[in-house]
Amino acid sequence: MSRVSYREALRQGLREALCRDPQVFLMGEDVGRYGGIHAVSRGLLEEFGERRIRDTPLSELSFVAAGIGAALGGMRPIVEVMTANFSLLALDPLMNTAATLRHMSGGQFSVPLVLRIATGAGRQLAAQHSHSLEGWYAHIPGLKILVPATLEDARGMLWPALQDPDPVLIFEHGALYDLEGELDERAVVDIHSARVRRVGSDLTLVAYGGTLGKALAAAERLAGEGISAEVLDLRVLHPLDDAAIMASVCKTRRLLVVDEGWRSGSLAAEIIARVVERDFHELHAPPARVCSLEVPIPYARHLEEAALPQVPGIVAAARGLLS
Amino acid sequence: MSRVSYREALRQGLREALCRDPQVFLMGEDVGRYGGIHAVSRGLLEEFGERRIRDTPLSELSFVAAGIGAALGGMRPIVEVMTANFSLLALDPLMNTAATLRHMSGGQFSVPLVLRIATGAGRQLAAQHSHSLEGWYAHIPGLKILVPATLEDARGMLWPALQDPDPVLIFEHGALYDLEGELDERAVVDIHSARVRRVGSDLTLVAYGGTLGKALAAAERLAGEGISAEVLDLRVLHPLDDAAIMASVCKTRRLLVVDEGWRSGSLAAEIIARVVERDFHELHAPPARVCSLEVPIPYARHLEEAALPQVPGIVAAARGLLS
Amino acid sequence: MSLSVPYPAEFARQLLLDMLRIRYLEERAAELYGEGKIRGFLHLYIGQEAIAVGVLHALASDDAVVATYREHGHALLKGVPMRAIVAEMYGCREGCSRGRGGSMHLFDAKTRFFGGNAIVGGSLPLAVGLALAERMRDGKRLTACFFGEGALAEGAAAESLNLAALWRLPVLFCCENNLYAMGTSLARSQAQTDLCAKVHAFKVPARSVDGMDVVAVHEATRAALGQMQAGCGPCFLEFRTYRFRARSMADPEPCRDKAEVEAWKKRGPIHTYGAQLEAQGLLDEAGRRALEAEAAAEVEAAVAFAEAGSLEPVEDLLRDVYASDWTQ
Amino acid sequence: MSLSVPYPAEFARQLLLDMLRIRYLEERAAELYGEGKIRGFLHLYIGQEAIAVGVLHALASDDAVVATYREHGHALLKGVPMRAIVAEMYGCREGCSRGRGGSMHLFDAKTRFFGGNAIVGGSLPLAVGLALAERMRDGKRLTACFFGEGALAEGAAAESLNLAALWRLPVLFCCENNLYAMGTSLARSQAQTDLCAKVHAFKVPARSVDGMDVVAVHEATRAALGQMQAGCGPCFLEFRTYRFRARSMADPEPCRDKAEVEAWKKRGPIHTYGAQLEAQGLLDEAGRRALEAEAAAEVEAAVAFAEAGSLEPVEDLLRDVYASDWTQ
Ligand SMILES: Cc1ncc(C[n+]2csc(CCOP(=O)(O)OP(=O)(O)O)c2C)c(N)n1
Ligand SMILES: Cc1ncc(C[n+]2csc(CCOP(=O)(O)OP(=O)(O)O)c2C)c(N)n1
Ligand SMILES: [Mg+2]
Ligand SMILES: [Mg+2]
Repeated sequence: MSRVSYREALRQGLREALCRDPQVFLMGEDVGRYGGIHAVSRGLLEEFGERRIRDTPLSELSFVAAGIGAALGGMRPIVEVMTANFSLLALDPLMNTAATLRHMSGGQFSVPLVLRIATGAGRQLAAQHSHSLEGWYAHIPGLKILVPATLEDARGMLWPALQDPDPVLIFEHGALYDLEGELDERAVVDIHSARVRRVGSDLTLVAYGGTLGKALAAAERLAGEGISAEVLDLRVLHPLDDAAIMASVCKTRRLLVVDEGWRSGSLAAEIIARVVERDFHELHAPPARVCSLEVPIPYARHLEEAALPQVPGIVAAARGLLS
Repeated sequence: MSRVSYREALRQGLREALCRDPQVFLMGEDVGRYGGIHAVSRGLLEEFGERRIRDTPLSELSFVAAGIGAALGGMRPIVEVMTANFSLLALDPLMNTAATLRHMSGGQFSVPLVLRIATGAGRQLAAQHSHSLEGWYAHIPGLKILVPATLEDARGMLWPALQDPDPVLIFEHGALYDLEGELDERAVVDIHSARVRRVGSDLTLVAYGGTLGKALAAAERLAGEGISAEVLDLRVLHPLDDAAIMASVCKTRRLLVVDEGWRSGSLAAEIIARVVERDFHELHAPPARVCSLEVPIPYARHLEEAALPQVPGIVAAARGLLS
Repeated sequence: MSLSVPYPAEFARQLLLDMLRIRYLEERAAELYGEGKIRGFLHLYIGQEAIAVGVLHALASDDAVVATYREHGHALLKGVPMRAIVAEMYGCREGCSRGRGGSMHLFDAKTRFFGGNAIVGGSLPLAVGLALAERMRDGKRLTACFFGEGALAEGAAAESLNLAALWRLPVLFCCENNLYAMGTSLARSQAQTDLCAKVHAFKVPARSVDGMDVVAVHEATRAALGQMQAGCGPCFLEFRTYRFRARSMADPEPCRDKAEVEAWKKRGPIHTYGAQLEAQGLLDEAGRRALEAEAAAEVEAAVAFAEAGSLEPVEDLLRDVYASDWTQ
Repeated sequence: MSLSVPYPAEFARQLLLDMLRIRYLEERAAELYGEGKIRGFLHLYIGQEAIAVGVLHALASDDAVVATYREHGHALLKGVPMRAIVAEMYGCREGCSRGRGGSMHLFDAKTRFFGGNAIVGGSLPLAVGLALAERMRDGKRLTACFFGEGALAEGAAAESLNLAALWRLPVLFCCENNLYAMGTSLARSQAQTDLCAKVHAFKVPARSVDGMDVVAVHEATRAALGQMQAGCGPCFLEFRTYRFRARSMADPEPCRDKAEVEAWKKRGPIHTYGAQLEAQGLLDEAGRRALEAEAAAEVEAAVAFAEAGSLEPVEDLLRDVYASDWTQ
């Protein structure tokens, strides 16, 4: 156990992967000399050299597509896209090539590409730097979507993602980089299951990435009111761990999804739909969700706060399910 | 009334708009000399000239962004993107600029841009030419998403879309272009409401665009079995016409959504979520959906058919809701 | 037109045979499209055969190739069996992509044929990545990508040229300039119509070649590959050529001038090269007939193979979305 | 450095005053960032002032401008009141974007300042569209866009240059080449470091200008605008310049050499130009002090205005997602 930040945990994961497998390399804008816009890769250039820590030009489409090509060519590239906002520039190769290639070639090709993408709002970066798109990307078959919300996952998801023969997108929430805590370096991390982060019996709070901490804080407050909330961390947004969601909801009979994505077409809607399709009569209350308001995220702090899911809103919605 | 194809109805809408407003122009790849890849704009270059019917280079990002700029500059551009598959290349300007500009400028700027995009599968065009992304785009606040499924809407949605001060994306389903029927040229068309296309009482089939015809065919078959299905054509995917959805479901108490999008994160999930959030105890059966399988759409006809929603599957799912 | 064919008779004839193989395959495919046996989009290469033949004969068999939706010829010359190509167009399980890809998505891992890409401009950055991987693995294999002149207007092309030049990656950029992107002529889509000048400004060495002359194509490619093997980074070759058929079997031909088409047909790569071989005494009429018969026979055998093909079971539809199975 | 300042005293002093206004505004903004009054990203323009001042003084007041996230100077010179800029950075309703945009998203419809764009490369195609609209409306107003040299690696830049050249649209492409994109130097991100050569290949006339010399900037811009008014299509100007501060207040400075920074600082546009004015007798020390005082006073008034500002009510958060209201 050691005390580290989420950023350092990510860096540990990177270092370990670079040490373990010579085919792993990192590329992206300013990952080298600058140490990464989020300072995640600081020091790696000095340690691993320019061959394996590659600064790219400002060309999101092409360096992501080149990552696909490099994966096809036998390497294990980790491509950093500074933020989800800029990843839109690379959606064509992601959806049209990375996600389709195995299937449309009749199973001949693997694309063992790992993308690291910062996501989310909360730092007053305004409309073009605050999208939470991980839930939206989870629509695309052929991609796997991971959202590390804990230090263990920040460190530990990378290696299994690299072992996976399919393209994996890891979304790191921008507001988590400074999160500190004890990291258990021996933790074994998988990339297919959701995880109960707090056991409870009255309702299930489903959360992921940037909203996990808020859901846990809300559960704590609810406990003070005598309401026992279970908190499920999705961890993997695609393919979803249906069994874990169903198991928790079958137990608590109440569902509240907390999702930083915009409400319409959110991943929260998908989770609600899955639950009611199967477990409709088991629920004691209509399922509910706390999402971001459907608005470009504004700069002003009070407006940004109002646009995003917050603990009081989660608590209120949870109470609503029990009344 | 006259007998025309969906393609011709679209062309009528274009001609009328070009005649009515000198600030309207059409641009896109091959919209001019070639007449458009779907032959929608055939003849317009001859009629309106090169100034207003503009062939663009193969540069989706920039001609869409230029459309945004032209809208800002006082024109009313209609930009054709050949297919939804290629529209991914233009997602950055759409999400980061068109959708955000009014809000993030504090209401100073309007982007009265209309995009026409062909969407959908069903013509054996395989994985990179078959995406149905209209439901997915409906996640983005600031955009309006229209899906004309009838001749009246094909002709009539364009003009109100051009009158709208906000960016409007019109998705034309590729399998509809050859659809023929009687067009009522006096039909008044709005771009905010859903429409009941068939009245029924036992269950509500919600459909849009490429699935409307399939839902209607399924309703017909169900009628033969004594099941009365109401068919609601969403028409507008964002913002959704909640009232119409709720009104129909409150009447029939059963909901089946038919959606060509991939299941996870589909618009169908959003509709189910909205209904159960509000009308949970009113339903007689769990809501259900028939979506595309989560697979890159394959070329082989039998596989493509199996991947997409089809009438027998809709009928079976509807029966399931009533048993 | 090259003054004389500088090859031994056997190789010289092989080039002709390979052009014929593509031509006959495509003419038959067009018929089959008319019969509804092949569906979706079918982009024909007729008129451009000298390019795939000249380039692919210069590449080593383990070099990587990324092509476009107009890729039957490239796949065939890379070594994908013709019968697997036709079966693919039929949508059969025996096709080189199990029938899932169709004409636009031929793939073959064994011969390192990486498709078949239906996104204009999509082949370039993929090739850059393949070349990067090869470099990082200390391999010597080269990577070639094909694309049309229209693709050069896409941002992806500019980004890829820069990336390849910056990192000095051995990518051979093969631009098949057939003067039109769908119905839009080069002059109406790019301000700079001198493609080599444009590319050169990215610091990628560029050369324009007569794409109707298989010998010129082959020699220019060999020269470029030589440079690349010396570690000079990427090369760009513009092959000036022409499509003899409409853009796709699904489309009409509203934009090109009949006289222009006819003028280019006179320069058709097969009959001009065939005539040259005969003039040089490398081929006589009987020899030419034999090559034609060989190509025709291969096509008929491929069609028969596809006709006898089977369909992938619907139960397998969800296989290969991911490497490990996934139940939806 | 221009040999002499060829302007009447009043205009010559105005240029200095405007550079000072930007400089003082930004120095104050940096302080306020340190105090937590300004948040998010704050990209400073210190060192590059001659460009915004020289270019904007050449444009007509109704010409359109699109800038980047490093746009305080451009907004100010376009005519956005300084107090509205500072209030925007404070997140106040009195800000030029109602506090919703912050430093990276200054907007002002009245002065035709179209932002403030935080997507690298985003300003170029928007400017192309604005110019297209103007042409179609038979207007004579020009459009200028600003961007860094790093943006030239984006596909959007290549596409936009081609589009503007192809359609001969009067767009002034202003590239502020400060040698670094975040921590990556030009030579490590683009194979072609001669930006004019690159752009020229797109058939866009291009010229390189000393961006530390406000007179050179102004004259080059006037010449370019003259050409554009004559209907020759777009122009590209590369302004060679340097940022004196780290990239963004949120970031450190790990990549640039201290000596390099110091050498450029010696060429700072404000003190060199001030010295030149004094040498030419266009300004004396008292005059300079007066200008400094004027700029400083404007900044303090702007800060006071922002300090007294109010917040947009949360109830208005959903206003302006669409033109007509929408209840979620
Ligand atoms: C990104 C993208 N935009 C548009 C299309 C539709 N499209 C297919 S082929 C083609 C023309 C391409 O022209 P060119 O690159 O010259 O190649 P050619 O077809 O002439 O071989 C177009 C526009 C596409 N497939 N991908
Ligand atoms: C598409 C995109 N990619 C990455 C970023 C992050 N980013 C912001 S500024 C910057 C550097 C841009 O450099 P340059 O264009 O030279 O402009 P400068 O900042 O030097 O003025 C980067 C990479 C972004 N905002 N947009
Ligand atoms: Mg072409
Ligand atoms: Mg720069």
